[in-house]
Amino acid sequence: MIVAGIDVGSRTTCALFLAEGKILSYSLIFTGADSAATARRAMDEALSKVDFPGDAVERIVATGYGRILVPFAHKIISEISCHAKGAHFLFPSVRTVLDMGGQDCKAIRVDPHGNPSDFVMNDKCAAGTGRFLEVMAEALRLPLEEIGPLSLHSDQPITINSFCTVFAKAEVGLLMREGIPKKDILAGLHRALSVRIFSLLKKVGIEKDLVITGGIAKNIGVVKVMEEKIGFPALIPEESPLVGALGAAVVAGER
Amino acid sequence: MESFNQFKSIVESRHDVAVKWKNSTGGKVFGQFCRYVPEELIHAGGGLPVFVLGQIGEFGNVDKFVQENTCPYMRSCYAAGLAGEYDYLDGLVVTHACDMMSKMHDFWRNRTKVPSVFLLDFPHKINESSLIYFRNVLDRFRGYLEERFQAEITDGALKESIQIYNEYRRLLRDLYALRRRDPSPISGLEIHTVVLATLLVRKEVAVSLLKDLLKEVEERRDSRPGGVPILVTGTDVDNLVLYSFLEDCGAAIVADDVCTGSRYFWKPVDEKLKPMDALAERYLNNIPCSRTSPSEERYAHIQELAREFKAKGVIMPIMDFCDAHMFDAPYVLDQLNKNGFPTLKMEIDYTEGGLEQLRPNVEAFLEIISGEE
Amino acid sequence: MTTPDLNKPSAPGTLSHWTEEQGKGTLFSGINIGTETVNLVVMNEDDILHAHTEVTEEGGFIVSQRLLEQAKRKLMLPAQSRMTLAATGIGKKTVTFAQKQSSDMVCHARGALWLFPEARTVLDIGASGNRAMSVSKAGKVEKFALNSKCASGTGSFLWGMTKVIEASFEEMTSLSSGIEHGTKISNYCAVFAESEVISKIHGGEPKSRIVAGIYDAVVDRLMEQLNRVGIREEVVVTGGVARNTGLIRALERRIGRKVRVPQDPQIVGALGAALFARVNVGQE
Amino acid sequence: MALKGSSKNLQTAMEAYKWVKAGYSNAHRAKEEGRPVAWLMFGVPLEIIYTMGIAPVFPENFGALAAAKRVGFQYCEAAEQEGFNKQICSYARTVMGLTIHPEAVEEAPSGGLALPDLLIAPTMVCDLRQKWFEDVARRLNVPAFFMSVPDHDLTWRTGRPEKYQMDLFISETKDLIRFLEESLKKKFDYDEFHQRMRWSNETWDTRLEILELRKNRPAPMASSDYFATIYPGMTGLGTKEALDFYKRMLEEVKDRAEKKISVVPEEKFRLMWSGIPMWFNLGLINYPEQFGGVMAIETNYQALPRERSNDPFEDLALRYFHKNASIAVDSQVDLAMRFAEDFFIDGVILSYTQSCRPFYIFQAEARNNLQEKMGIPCLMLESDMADERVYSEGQVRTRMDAFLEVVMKQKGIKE
Repeated sequence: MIVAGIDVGSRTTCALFLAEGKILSYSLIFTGADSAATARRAMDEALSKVDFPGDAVERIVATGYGRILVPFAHKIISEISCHAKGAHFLFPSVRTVLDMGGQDCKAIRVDPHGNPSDFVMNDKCAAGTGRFLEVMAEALRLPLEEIGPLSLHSDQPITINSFCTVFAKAEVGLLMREGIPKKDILAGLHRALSVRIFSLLKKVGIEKDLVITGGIAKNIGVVKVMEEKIGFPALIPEESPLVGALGAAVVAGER
Repeated sequence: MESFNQFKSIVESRHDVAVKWKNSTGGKVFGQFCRYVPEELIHAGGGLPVFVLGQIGEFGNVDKFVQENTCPYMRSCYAAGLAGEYDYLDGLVVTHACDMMSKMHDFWRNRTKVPSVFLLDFPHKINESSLIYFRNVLDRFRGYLEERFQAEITDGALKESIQIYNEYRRLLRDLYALRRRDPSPISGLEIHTVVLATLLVRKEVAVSLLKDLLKEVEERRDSRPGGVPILVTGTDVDNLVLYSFLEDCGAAIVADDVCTGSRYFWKPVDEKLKPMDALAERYLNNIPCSRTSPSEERYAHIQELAREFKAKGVIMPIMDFCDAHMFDAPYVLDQLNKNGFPTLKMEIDYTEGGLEQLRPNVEAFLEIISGEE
Repeated sequence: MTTPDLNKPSAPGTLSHWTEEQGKGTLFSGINIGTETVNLVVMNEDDILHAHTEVTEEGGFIVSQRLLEQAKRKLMLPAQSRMTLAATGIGKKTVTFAQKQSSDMVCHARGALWLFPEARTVLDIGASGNRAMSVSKAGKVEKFALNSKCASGTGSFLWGMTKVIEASFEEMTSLSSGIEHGTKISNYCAVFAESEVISKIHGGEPKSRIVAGIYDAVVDRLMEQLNRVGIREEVVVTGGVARNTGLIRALERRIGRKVRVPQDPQIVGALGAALFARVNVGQE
Repeated sequence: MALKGSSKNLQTAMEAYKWVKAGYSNAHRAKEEGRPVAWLMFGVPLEIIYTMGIAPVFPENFGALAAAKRVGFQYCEAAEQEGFNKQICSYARTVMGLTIHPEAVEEAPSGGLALPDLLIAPTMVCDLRQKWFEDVARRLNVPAFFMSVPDHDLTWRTGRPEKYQMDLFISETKDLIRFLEESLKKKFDYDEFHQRMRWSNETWDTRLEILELRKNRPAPMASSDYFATIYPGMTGLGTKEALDFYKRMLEEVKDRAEKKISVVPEEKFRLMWSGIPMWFNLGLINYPEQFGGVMAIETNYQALPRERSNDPFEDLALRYFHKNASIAVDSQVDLAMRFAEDFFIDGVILSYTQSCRPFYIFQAEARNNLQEKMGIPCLMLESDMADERVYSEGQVRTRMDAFLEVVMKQKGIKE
């Protein structure tokens, strides 16, 4: 049975086909103004990579903040369930999922069947989200993908206690004026961020294995600090941006 | 500065100081958050009352047990309790000084190793029936302590403790008086280091240390660095970070109206009354904090202090989520401004980064009131 | 409104007049080290001779030296010529060789008053802080109010929005013109407000109404400060954000009176510093 | 789930708004006719107020009303611009905003608050209420009376309060009467007072019966009905009208329970609401209904069984000290767990108001206990009771959906 999952996020949309526990194809495009159209486009792109027609897809499950706007979905599910399912599909041993997205950060406790049993999300303030690091990368005039590796070279991280993204940015500006090396500033920023994320994790309880998904999962700097804090290595899927859609597809395949 | 360094080291190694005292004397240590605890009773029973302090920016894993929209100072203290830093306490006396503090009774009782927690209710209104009530509360408190000490607290011992505490209060007021001199022989940060240290030792120790200090300060040649004279009034400040920050910005803290400062020792206990009545009377009528009605006396007191110590301005730290002080602030600041005291409100979140964000504001404020234009 | 146009090199007349008598005159300079931009102003007793704005991440020490050299070259001054310097801004302490330092709030008041002697209320919209000041004729800051620790409604809030809306200040202004009721932006957090705007754009909300809504949000925050000092004629707005005419119009609508904006609002802080250097030299 | 009002099931719930209207217009009429008007914080013995012929006004309720009418946040903004911190109770900010800008009264819902001749508040629930009335007293230049009451966090564990605690409450209550007699130049009518005490106790018992009926499955009424019908109980205690209202409500609930008339066609799961609702979005309470879930019970404002005394003053004291009056962390956690059990709850929504602390600080521990000891899924929902600017639709929706999925999975519900 061929099933599809589609994740309409605030920035990117991902469509993915699944059959007999195998990913057949997927697409990853930017979310446009019209969520329905974007979803349709993502589906078509994923279809263009396979040799079966659209109506061969038996069930479609939508997730992501634009999920309610996907007209052709048979069912809609929240991101939390989908991230749990997706992570469980990739790593059956997962018990805790940390999704560090651009706009929010979720910590999810997962039962042995990949169902979420508890979750917490950050609120109201962007500290502890991927956006925090994007803004800091801007302030440091560095490409986002470079900040992770660079921070690893720091041997004397600066303490940054401003959580507010805007003030932290100002703090960074001042540090640069004082001629502090960027690697040390970054190491400080990653620590500041991981403090926030760690307290989120502790609310649901950290149980082995921990899977980290979302944009920040690509930032080796943050991941290293997190692993220091939790005391064991985290699992990071190659397909990080697909996990949501993958989870949706898994749900579509159930029963 | 021989004896000053002693105060400093007490603050820095406060846990060791308490534990060492406990091991050497076999006495009992009681923690408290607030100055509404009639310590004389603990002291008379041979115990050591110490203030439970938080650690700026340290919140451990407290988020799992207390929401983030609550007093960061109480959360930091509780984090320390959860981490076992206060396991040496034989008891914790929680006053209903503010909502958050009274809630700490159940939190500490349920999740820390502190063997006993006593909730000491403190009336929100100063009047006759409140006094009678509080007098009864003190009887219960005395009973609780006697049970912990397994011994009676005699009126004689209580009288002695009251005398020691009163002498201690006198000495601190003498010390504060030195801040009126220009140039002052002691800095605001030093004074608050001293006060904080005396919250962590038996008061007879504090008394002898204070006597030495006063002598030494009198003989000081080097006058302390000057600065723009300001008064600090507002929420509880249980650490030196704020004071050193302010003086680093160019302020000279000449006086304060905070719970761990002048409010703590300002008024003596009347030694002519019966000891228990005297305690009830003193603690209920000592300089109130903002959650107590009526407030007029407090408002007047703040301006009196500002005048007496020749402050050029008033800085008001308001801890995040501190309801009573937050609500007070607009009126208090307005009154001070009307009476010729420029004011600066600082919203503090109990992190150093939070303070640094305010540096430009503080520096601007000091520059303006210094009249250097 | 008439303020010295600082983009034009100062009139040759002034300059030559000055160089003739260079023996006597001393120059006063002020440098404002912000988080992203650095501003330098050089003046003599009564004129601004040179002003420069630069976006740079350079260390405060280096950049101020470089800009001063540059200024001297431009003004055709001998390298050793005397020039007192006052530093302000978040990085003022990094300019270790500056004779004077002054907080940028006071500098903005000082600068605004020099440009507009009638100014009684000065509103500085900084990158991470707004300040409203009421100033006396003598240039003394009598009352002032600062934004709370949340950065919502500050300069960087608006800069961030220009990226999200993909429109310059000018385009934002023309977009919002004539819009009565903007879209309500409910998020305080400058960063979440951005994502709120993104999703509003996705939701098909017209940009014109969104921009108007952004202005309302900023003005709401600004009013918190303005009300606390009380608004007195005339009102001067400083800081780079003041170049956003749409915001200024929205502010004027709210307070029901016109406000004055300098030609180059971003240099007012540096100007105030230069004036501070002058004052203090005068005293010495 | 854009902001909207709730849908109700009871006739009495739909009529309840008339009570609110009447309450406010009565106060305005009193003002015109020169009868005394008092602003009250909840906890003041209303039997005394009504006996003295005072028209009561409840600022806290106005905070909720203004929010429900979707104008509250504007008053909050006004207060913030006066220097009141955003972290301050949004009820207080709403009322301060209106107090600072009396001209805004024209558009205010129900004509706003009739200006007071007196302010009365007990020093219970939170510190802020006292500071709030101190400030109002200064701005409007009217006398404020604070009832100094013992910390009830102390007494709930021991059950019956000690004598010295009773004494403080009683002496303060008598002080209040003296204060009213002097300021209104009017004798206190003890016979009427006793009559009103009888009514209020009967009202209390009637509410208890209703509470008992809510254990029925399917639930005869939902939290949307409850929150709509608390007004008479909180503001009319000691009046015949309030008593009659709850008698009618009781009949209605009884009838639905007997006929097994349910809130949703097929009741699949039952939820509990902890915390003051978001008055600007009561519709949120109905949200689970589309999935077959009912908000079956809530922990706030409940009248619970308590000890009685024939002496009215002692009786008032006992009511004040009764277990659920305590907002101690343990008593709140205890209540949440008891209710979860007694009302067959499958999931708990702990909705907390960022601008209120004492009322909510127990919720993190409630969550820990409900989940760890009873295996009941919990959702912490951060928003505000009256300041809708804090509400973020996207955030709340994501959390609600995910939470309902968790609950249904645990119950093995296939949709």
